Amino acid sequence: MKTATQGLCVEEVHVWCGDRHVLKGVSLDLDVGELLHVSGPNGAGKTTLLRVVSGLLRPEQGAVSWFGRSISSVRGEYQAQLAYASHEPALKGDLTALENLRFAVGLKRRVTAAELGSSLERTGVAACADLPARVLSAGQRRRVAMARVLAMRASLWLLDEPFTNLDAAGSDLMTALLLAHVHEGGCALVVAHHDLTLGCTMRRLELAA
Amino acid sequence: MGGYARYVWPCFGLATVIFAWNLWSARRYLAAARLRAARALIMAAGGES
Amino acid sequence: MSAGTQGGGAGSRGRPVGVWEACALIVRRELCLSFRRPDQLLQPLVFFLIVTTLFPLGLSLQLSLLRDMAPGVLWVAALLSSLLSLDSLFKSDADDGTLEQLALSGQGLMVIVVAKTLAHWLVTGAALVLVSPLVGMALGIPTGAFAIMMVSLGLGTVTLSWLGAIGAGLTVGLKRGNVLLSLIVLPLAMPLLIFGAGATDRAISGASVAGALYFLAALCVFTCTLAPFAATVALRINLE
Amino acid sequence: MWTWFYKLASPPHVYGVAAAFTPWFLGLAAIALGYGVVDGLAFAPADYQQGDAFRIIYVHVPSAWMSEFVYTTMAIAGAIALIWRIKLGHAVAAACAPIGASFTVLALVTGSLWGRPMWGTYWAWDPRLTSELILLFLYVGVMSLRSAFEDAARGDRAAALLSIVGVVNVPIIHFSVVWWNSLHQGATVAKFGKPSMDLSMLWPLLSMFLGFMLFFGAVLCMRLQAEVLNRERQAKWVREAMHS
Repeated sequence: MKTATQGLCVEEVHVWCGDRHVLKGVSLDLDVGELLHVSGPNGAGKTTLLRVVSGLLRPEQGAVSWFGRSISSVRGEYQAQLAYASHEPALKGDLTALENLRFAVGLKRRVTAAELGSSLERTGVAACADLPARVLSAGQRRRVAMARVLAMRASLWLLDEPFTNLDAAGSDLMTALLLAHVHEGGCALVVAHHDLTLGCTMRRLELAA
Repeated sequence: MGGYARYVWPCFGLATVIFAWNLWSARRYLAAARLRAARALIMAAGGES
Repeated sequence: MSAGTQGGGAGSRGRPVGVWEACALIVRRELCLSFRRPDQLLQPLVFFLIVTTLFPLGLSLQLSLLRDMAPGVLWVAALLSSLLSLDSLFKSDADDGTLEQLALSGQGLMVIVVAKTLAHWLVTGAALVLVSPLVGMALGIPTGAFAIMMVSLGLGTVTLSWLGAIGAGLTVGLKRGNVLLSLIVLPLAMPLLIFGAGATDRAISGASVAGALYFLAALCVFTCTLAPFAATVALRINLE
Repeated sequence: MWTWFYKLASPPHVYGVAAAFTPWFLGLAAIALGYGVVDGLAFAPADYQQGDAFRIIYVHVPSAWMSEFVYTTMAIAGAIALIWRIKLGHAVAAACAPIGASFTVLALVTGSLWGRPMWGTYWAWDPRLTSELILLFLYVGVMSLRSAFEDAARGDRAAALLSIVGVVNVPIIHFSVVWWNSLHQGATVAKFGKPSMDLSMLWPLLSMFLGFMLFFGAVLCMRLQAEVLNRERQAKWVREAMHS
C-alpha cells in the first residue's frame, strides 16, 4: 500500500448508493501545499468523494489515510483539522452570522469574537455580522461559510462548489484565499464542475459518470 | 369435543390460516425477488453487449 | 497566518476544545436557537394543556371520578406532548446541513447527541414539569401529591427524551418521519407510563410511593446510561 | 474451523444451503405438527379444571414462545450485521420479522380465545397477553422502519438498531406489565395458571414446539433466499443461480 507520509491519501474507494455504483475505485493523493481540482458531470460522485474523505461516509471498500494513519483510527483528531464547506452554506437561519461562526468554530478551537470578526471582514461580510443568516443573500451566505473555513485554521480544506453564487469580486477573493492557504502549506480539495483558472500549479481528477 | 369446541376449532383453524399465509407470502416474495433479479440481469446484459 | 502545520499537533491553534466545553457550547447554541422562536417552545405546553382539558369534557365533571383518572390523563398527555417536540431534535439541523458541520467538529458524535438531548429536555421536559401543577389542579389532584407528581414527571420526561433521541436519530433522514417516530418510541415508553402513573396514583391515594418511584428512577438511570450509545449509532447510520 | 463460518457469510453459499434445506424443514415440520395435533386433540386427556378448552395450549404456548424466540433471533442477526458488517445478518433479520409478527398475532388471538371461557371476556388485560400485544407493536415498528428508507442498506441498519433496543426492553416491558397487573387486579382473578401437565399431555406440546420451530426454519429459508437475492442483484453468482 503506497503510504504517502505527507498529507492525504485515498486508495481504491468503492461506494454504492442503493443499486448505483457511485465511486468505482477512486484513488488520489494530496501532499501538503497542493491543490486538487475534482471535476466531472453531475452524479459522478464528487460530493460523495468529499464525504468519504471527510470521514462522514465510510466506503464499502478502500481506505483514506491522513499523514499515513487511517482516518478511522484518528477520526476526532483528523476532523478537528479539516474544514468542510458543503454544497449549501450550512448556516442556521435564526442565528446571526457571528453566532453561526462562534458555535461552529468554537467546537474546534478556542476563538475570540475579534478573530471571528476579522475573518468576516476578510471575506467582505463584516457588515452583516449581527444580521440573522436567513436575511442574507446566497452570495453573502457563501462568504460567511468561507469566513467559517478561514476561522477554523484547518490544514485540509474540502470545498464543494465554492464558487457558486459568488460574483466576480467574490470569485477573485475565493481564489486569493485558496492560493494563500496552499502557499502556507495547507492542502485543499476543490470540487467544481467547471474549469478553474487559479494561476497556480493544480492537479486535476476527472470522475467518470 | 365437550362444550368448548367453539373455542378449540377456531384456534386450530386460525393456526392453519397463519401457517398457510406464511408459506404463500414467502413463496410469492421469493418469486418476486427472482423476477426482479432476472430483469436486472437482462438489463445488465443489455448494457454490456 | 494560516495553519499549514504538520499533521497531528494542534500547533498555533491552542489546546483542543475539551469535551465539557464543547457540550456547554452546544447546549448554549440549542437554547439560543430555541429562544429565538419562543412560539415553538410554547406549542408542546399548550398541547399538553389542551389534551388534559379534553378528558374532563369527554368524561364527567365530578372531581372524584376525575381524580381517579388524573394520573393516567396527566401522564398520557405528557407522553404525547413530549413526542410532539422530539421531531425537531435533529431534523432542523439535518435539513440545513449544520448537523454535518457538528459531526465534523472533531468532537465525538456522542458529545453532540448528549448535549442536544440535554438541551431538548431543558426546553420541553423541564417546562412540562413546571406546568404540571396547573394541570394537576385542573384534574383535581390534591396539592399534597404535587411534589411526588413533579418528581416522577421529571424522571419520566428525562427517560422519554432519551428514548425519543434514539427514535429521532433513526428517523432523521425520513420526510414523513414523525408518525413513525411515535410508533417506535411509544412501545418503549410503556413501562415509563406504568410506573409514572402508578407513582402519581399512589401519591394521591396516600399509599407509599417508594416502590413505583424506585422503579421509575431505575428505568431513568438505565435509559440514561444506554440510550446515548444507541442514539449515537442511530444518528451515525443516518449521517453516512 | 473458520472456513465454515466464513462460508456462512458468503451469499451464494447461503442461497444454495437455504434452497436445499427448505423441503427438509417442511417435511419434518409436517410430521411433528401432524403428530402434535392428532395426539393433542384426540388422545391427550381433558384437563380436570378446564375440560377440552385447555387444548388451545397446543397452539397458544408454542406460538407465544416462538414470537419471543423469533424477535431475539432477529435482534441477534441485526447485531451481528451491525457490528461485524456482515450483510447476510440484515437478510436474516429482514426475513425473520414477518414470520415473528404472524406468530405474535396467532398467540394473541388464541390467547384471547382461550381467555373467553376462563374470564368470560375476550380481553382482560392479562399481563402475558398485554406484553404479547406490545411485542406486536415492536414488530410493526421494526418492519415499518425498515421499509421507510429508500436506501435498503440504511433501512437494514436502522431496523437492526431498533430491534436491539427492542430486545433489551422486552423483559422490562414484561416485568412492568406484570407489576401493573398485580397492582390493579390482585391475585383474586382466576388467572389461568399452567394446567397441571402429566406426561400424556406434555408429548403433544413438545412435538408442537418442534413443529413450530421447523416450520419457522422452512419459511425463514424461503424468505432468506429472496432477501439475499434482493441484496445481491449485481453479483455474478446470481446469473448462475438464475439459470439453475
